[in-house]
Amino acid sequence: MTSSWFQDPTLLAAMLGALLPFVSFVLIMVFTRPYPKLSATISVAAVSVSVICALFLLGRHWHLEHPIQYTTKWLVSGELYVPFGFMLDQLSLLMLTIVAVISFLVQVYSLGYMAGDPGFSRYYAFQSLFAWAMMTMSIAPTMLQFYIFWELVGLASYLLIGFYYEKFSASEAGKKAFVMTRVGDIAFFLGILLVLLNFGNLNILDMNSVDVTARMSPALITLCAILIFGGVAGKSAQFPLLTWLPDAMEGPTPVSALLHSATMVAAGVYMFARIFPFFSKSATAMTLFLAIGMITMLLASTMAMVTRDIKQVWAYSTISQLGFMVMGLAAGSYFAGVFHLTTHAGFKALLFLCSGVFIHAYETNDMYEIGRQGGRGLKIPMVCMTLGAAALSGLPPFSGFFSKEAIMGGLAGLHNPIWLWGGLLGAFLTAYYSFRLIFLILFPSKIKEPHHGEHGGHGHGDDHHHAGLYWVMAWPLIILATVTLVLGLFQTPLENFLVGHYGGAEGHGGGHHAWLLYVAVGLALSGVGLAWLEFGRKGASQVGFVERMEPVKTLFAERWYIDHFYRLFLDYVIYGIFSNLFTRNDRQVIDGGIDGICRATVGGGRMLSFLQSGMLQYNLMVMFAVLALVALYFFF
Amino acid sequence: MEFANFPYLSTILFSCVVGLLVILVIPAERKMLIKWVSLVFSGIPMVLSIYLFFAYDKAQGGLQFVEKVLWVDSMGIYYFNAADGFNLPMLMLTGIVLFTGVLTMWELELRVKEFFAFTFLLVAGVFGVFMSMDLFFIFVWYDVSLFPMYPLIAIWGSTRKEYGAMKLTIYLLAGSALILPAILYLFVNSGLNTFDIVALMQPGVFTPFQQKFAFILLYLGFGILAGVWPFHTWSPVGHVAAPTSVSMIHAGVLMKLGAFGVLRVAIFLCPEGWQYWAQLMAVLATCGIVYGAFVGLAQTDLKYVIGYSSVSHMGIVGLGLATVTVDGLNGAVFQMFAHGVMTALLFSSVGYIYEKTHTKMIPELGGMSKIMPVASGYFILAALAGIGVPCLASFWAELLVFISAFKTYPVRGALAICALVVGALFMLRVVQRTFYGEKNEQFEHLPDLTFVPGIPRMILAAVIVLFGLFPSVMLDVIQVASVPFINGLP
Amino acid sequence: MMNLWTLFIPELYCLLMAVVFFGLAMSASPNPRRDYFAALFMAGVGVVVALACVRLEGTLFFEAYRVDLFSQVFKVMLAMGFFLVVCLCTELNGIEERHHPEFYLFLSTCTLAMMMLVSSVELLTIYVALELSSYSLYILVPLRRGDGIDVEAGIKYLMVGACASAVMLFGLSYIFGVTHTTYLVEIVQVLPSVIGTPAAIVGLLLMLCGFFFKLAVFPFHFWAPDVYQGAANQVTAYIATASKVAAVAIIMRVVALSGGNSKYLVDVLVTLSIASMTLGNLVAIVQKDMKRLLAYSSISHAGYVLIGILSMSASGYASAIFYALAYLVMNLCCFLVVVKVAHDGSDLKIAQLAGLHRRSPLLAMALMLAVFGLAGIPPTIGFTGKFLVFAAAMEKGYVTLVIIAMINATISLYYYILVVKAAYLMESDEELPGLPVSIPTKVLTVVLVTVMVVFGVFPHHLLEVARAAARALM
Amino acid sequence: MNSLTTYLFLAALLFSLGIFGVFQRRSLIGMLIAIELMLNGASINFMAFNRFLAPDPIVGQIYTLFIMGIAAAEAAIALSIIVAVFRRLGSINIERAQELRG
Amino acid sequence: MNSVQSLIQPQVLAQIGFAGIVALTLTGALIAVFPRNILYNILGLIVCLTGVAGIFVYLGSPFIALMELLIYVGAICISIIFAIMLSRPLHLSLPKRALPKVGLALGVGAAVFIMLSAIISRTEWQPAAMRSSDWSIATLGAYLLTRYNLVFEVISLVLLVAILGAIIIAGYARRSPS
Repeated sequence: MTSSWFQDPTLLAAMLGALLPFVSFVLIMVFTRPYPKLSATISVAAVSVSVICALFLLGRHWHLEHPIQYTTKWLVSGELYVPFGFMLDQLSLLMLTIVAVISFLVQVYSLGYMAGDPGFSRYYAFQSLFAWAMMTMSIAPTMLQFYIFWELVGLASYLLIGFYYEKFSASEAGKKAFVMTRVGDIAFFLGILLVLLNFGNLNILDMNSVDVTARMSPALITLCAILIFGGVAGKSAQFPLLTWLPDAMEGPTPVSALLHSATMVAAGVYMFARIFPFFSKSATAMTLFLAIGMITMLLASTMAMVTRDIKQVWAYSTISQLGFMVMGLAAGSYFAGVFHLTTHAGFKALLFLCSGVFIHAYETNDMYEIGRQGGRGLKIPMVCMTLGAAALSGLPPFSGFFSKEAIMGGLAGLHNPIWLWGGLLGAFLTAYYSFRLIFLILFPSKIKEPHHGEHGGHGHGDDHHHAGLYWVMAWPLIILATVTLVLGLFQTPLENFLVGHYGGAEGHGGGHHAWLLYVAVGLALSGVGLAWLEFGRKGASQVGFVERMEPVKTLFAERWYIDHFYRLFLDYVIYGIFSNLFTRNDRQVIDGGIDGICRATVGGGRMLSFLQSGMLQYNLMVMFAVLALVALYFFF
Repeated sequence: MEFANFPYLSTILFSCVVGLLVILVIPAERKMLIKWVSLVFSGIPMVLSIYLFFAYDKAQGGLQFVEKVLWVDSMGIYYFNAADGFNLPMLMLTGIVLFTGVLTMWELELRVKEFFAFTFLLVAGVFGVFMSMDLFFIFVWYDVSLFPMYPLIAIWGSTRKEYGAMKLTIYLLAGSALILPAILYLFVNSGLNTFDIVALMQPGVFTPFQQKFAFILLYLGFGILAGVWPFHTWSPVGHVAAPTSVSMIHAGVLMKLGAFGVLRVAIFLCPEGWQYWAQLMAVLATCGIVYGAFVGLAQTDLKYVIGYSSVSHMGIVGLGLATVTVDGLNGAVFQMFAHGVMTALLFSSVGYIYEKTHTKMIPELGGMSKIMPVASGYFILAALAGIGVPCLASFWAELLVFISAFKTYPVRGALAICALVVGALFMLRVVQRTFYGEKNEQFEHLPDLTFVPGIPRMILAAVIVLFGLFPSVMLDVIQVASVPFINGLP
Repeated sequence: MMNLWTLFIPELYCLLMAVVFFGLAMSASPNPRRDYFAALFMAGVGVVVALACVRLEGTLFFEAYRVDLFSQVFKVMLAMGFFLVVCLCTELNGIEERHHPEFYLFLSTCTLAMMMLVSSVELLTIYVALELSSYSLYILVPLRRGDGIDVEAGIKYLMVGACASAVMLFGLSYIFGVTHTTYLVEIVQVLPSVIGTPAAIVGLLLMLCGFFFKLAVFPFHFWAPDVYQGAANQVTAYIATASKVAAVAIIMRVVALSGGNSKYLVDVLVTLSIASMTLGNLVAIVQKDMKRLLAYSSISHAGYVLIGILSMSASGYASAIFYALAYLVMNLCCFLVVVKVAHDGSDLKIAQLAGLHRRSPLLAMALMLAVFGLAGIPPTIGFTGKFLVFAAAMEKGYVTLVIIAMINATISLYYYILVVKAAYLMESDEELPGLPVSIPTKVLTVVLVTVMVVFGVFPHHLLEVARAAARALM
Repeated sequence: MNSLTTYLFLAALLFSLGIFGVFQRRSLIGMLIAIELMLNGASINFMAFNRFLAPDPIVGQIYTLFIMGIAAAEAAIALSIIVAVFRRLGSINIERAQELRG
Repeated sequence: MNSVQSLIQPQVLAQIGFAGIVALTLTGALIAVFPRNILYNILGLIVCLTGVAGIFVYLGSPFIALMELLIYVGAICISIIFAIMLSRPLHLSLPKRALPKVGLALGVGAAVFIMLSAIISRTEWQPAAMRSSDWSIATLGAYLLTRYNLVFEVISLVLLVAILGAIIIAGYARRSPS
């Protein structure tokens, strides 16, 4: 193993790519924290190397026959052997590339976006941490390593969401994200523990092999699958753990782009895909996931229809798209899910980065306000965002169209038509709310006039400097937009690349139902049209149909009261009952008991000291009485 | 003297004792000299203990660096020190925490001489327990390590210090009221007339009944010091009252003494008793984990929070010990080490904040990250370690314990795992309230941790991260002891 | 005959001391320095003499008096106790100067009596020796210069003592009636066979009362707190140390009579031991006066010693001997501090210890070690003593007793810690000057502390001596 | 009637009366007198055993003799202390001597 | 006549005398214990001790009886009386009785008596196998100088100590502070 360190370029590239960001993280935290420029340089350099390595690996192994594994001992305890290493197959190579590229782009973008922030170094440190964790997770050979870096990704997310820690809401959102995903992770952990204990191995390839059914009963597999899916639900914000993601938008926008749309939250879906064969061994579990995916998708779409916050819209859309991916995977369309993951990563990052430009320029998240201030004046972001929205809505010929169609195809292949109808409804809603946003910014009801220039007028720093920053931010947009445009065309090569591995896994594309294509596009277009009617056309009231129905609007705006439920649960059950009760018990029963014993002892001393009353004769009486008693004891 | 036979362990022990004597001789006015002497004499054990950790021959295994002298002939008492996979991590932990503790108290001005004298006495006891293989000496060192706590807390402590000190001392020594009878019981019933653990742990020395009886006494006795629920209440109170380095040593090392005692005395000598009582141990440990986390949620004093987190984390140690598996033992010992370093770092950071702001009430603080980012950073790192973030030392320990616990006691194990959520909630809540949010104007002028005072924290943080990244360095050593032990069980 | 008299040398030497002090008492003008140095010198020589005689063996006075290792070890302890108490007399302010020679005189006679007590193997000799030692103490207690509590203490001491000795005498008469002899050697042969008869066992018990009174075992402890508080500090030191040691010795002799096969006697001893420990420890918690606290602590220690004795085995007796020695040293160390802090001879409140760590770090440390030693915390000799005692009891299977005793030790910790707290934590209200501690006192303190720690850590040799002595007793 | 047990009962009675006296007399001298009764009880025991049981009829007598001597010494000391108590407290009522307590 | 004769038979006389002496002893003891006047008590003690001396005669030792009278009645009681007389108001204070205390005392005293009676009655008193009948005072003297030599010496020391102590405590040194 050691001899091949430098001889095997694959290993070297994987190691370099995955580990350099960690080195950068350590360097920044320990040494270069006071020097923001240097820190950023280190971080970007590291992630650049990662991109190069990832692309190199992808290119080198484009025609991969068998997964490549490298493992070394990380820990041995008794029977338990925990390896650390890399497993390169099509899926992980793809994910590695996505992560590396988007990380790189976001980091470059952040050079502009975060310029002048007092926590600049810290920001890049956390970015590096995230890149390291995410990449190492992508290429993890075992579920345990996967879990470990999964947690680390969560940590990075926590740190980045709470980046503006002076803001209470930011730190609160970070905490919420961490705790909520952890709820899912606990299930995940229990699930892999069950697998470990019953199957004896956590190697992903082994878990995916047919071996599993021989060693584990179907019920057990279902249980494990559901438990592990808990992790997916947490990380990918599936129902019922979906509410942390909108709050997570408290972080800097690039963070939202990177973590909370493109990569980290997709990790859940990635895991689904990662052990797809394992999951698909349990039909029950798959149906459950399908349902969860659909509920998530629809819930999130409804929420997105009423919010005014630009980032929230994309956040909800992220949730809903994730739900969509889960649906796709759960429907058995392995490729469709992964493909949607890939395209989604591209256009969602694009959408976020674009909104970041707006937010940066107008210092507001309110889409009405941005529109009013002349948001459409920012040409590049505007165009890019429209492109992204179109992709999101599944309009041809953007990438989203292809991937959505793939999933729809998968859904159509199912016996129960309800899944398909759900998916189609989702597509309609998606188109509606994305273009609601676009139209609101493009055609605001009235524009504040004094606005000029492409780069907003909120002016800190001189114009020249500002322009430079703008372009630093713009280039990643352009690149991503390009990707969004062309990625759809790569569907077939990607499919060959990915599915070749699993040998045409169960019903990937379903049949190509031509009618479905038209129905889907038609629904998307009608969504756009509805949005146009309500928001786009001249003199539109700019009030959506949902917003007219007050109770429904409130229900949607309050996120179906899921958060309230959690808050109440936390306040009343966790704090109110358990914490309070235990604390009281601790103070009063346990500690009070101990103190009581002590007091009783001292009190006993006080009582007994009355024996020593100074009355000699009574003392003598005690003396003789005891003597008599002791002697009497002898007779009985 | 041949180098191979150099008495390393005794050197560690006696550098503490000699340090104590030297400090006693120095006039009290020469504070700087006293501090330097302390530093030197605390450095020796640290260096040696780390050296021993790496010098231990894992291939050979068993007891190494043995020093055995007949002490009291008629009672069969031996001065018997040896190192194995269980105590090497503990020795290293003690060395590190002692050294960093001394550095942490560098600014001390009040009764310096006495402080360091008591500290050395305390640590000598701790080292003694960890390295001794003789019941008599284990008990002696155990008590030696406890009673200096009283003056250390009562003189240099803070909130309700006299109450806390008294409670802690009496409570812990009450534990020894169960230990001594148990030790004597074993001594008498073995019929071997020896206190030598190696001789006593031969199978068949004790009947099952004797093992059960002695085990429960020992478990409860040592368990008090290990913070076993429901005998934990001294811990928060004591920690709140104690000065920084004492909290560090106490939570970092002394609590481990209890768990280590359970391992070295109770489990080694009464394996059948261990198996018999393991169910109960698991119940108590799970209670401790869940309970500590929930009570921690409601605390407003930083040190209380850490105190309850210790209860929770020591519960994990207890759970590991209760599983009667290799993984459980490994995890428990690793957790002792990891928790020791982590808590030391927590207390060290809180100590700094308290020293500057003179408050450790969470509502009064806030936004400390803005004011002292470095000090806060260390706290946050330790807190993250505490909630089991991977690649920090305690994660591995918890992983091993949970794996084995889930295997042995599915329900209790699952409960304990679920408590991780609460643990995360309460630690993050503390971090949020204390370090995030609007900064408190009144503390704005306070200086951050500079390089030199930061050294001890840096060492601790480095240890946490290093053992988190390379857990096998630690586990390979522990393995050497745990695997043969579990395999040798009847 | 010459040979026989050598056996009697320590006692004779004490008698000689008494005579010398008698002579000094005759002199017209009081001269405390002279008395002190004479006492110091002679007591020091006394220790040497006792040590020199430690290997002697033989019987005297028609078998009524036995010199063996057991008795000689105790004689050394007594001589040491006497010497150390004399060491504390540099400022004998508690007693009027013209009475100093008498003070030393009665100390000598008391030591003499106790030496005879530990060697006596005949009931009448024991009784008379006991009375001699008691009377010397009865006189010493009201010798204090003070406000009346001394005579109150004296009369209480005397009344309890007289009752106890009457009870003991009554017991002796029953023993005599049952065994028809008064020689322990013969009693040992007869008594175990008749130990079941009420008169024998109750006689033995009643006889023990007299010694329990000396040792302040419950329920004969009532004098202890009052006398400790009422007597001059040095006298209290003597009562608390030397006289306890002698009592331990004679109780061991008497208990050994039963031959170890009386469950009843064991039960009674267990009961009394537990009662003593518990009562002493509990009541000590609420004490404010240092000497009173030590009195209650001595009551509880009587209980611990009894544990060793009631084991009725060689190791039990050995442990009790060891414990007695440990107790002697630790208590003397405590009293050293008491005497030095209350150098005007007044009573010492615990609160008055405040600031001691500043006034005299050495004394504070000595006090802390002594007090922790009394609490049974290693590495002091007190711990080793307790350990041995409990080990002996455990050998006999008295698990519950050991646990109760350990719980008691924990309780005792509370008030001992209060003392440490006073010395180390509290700051006195007014600024007290540093305590001048003379070089000899420093040396003495260091020696005591060293003995406490060294024999705590290296108990081997001492334990061997104790075991040899115990074998001599059996 | 003139048997061992008669004497023993007599002795026990004297002893108990002595105890009773010690308990209930507040006068210190009264207590001293009661203690003398207790001692005499013991003496009678010795003499009785001496007469009825002992192998050597001298021993009991010697004991009794010595008890007298001891009693005399005791009385001397007790009386002197009682006098001192009287001088200090102005009374020989034992219940006045209650300064030491607790 | 017969009955009178039988009355003056030696055994019967002895019995009557014994009964009388016992009665005397007990009466004396009661007087010594009960009355509140200290002088009655001391007289009661004298009566009681005289009775005890008589009992000693019955127990075969007139010498000891004599000693009893000499030492106890002659020395101890007289010294007590002296103490009372010398300290003038000593006999004047007549402390009141407290009934609960007397009751308690009676109870404990009775308990002790019951205990002793139980012992006496339940024990089988075995006489020694070999019994010498040498009651001579010469032997007694010889014993004192041989077997009880040490005690004999020591008791002199006891008495010396007692006298010295008495002198110091009650003697010239103790002037009352007022």
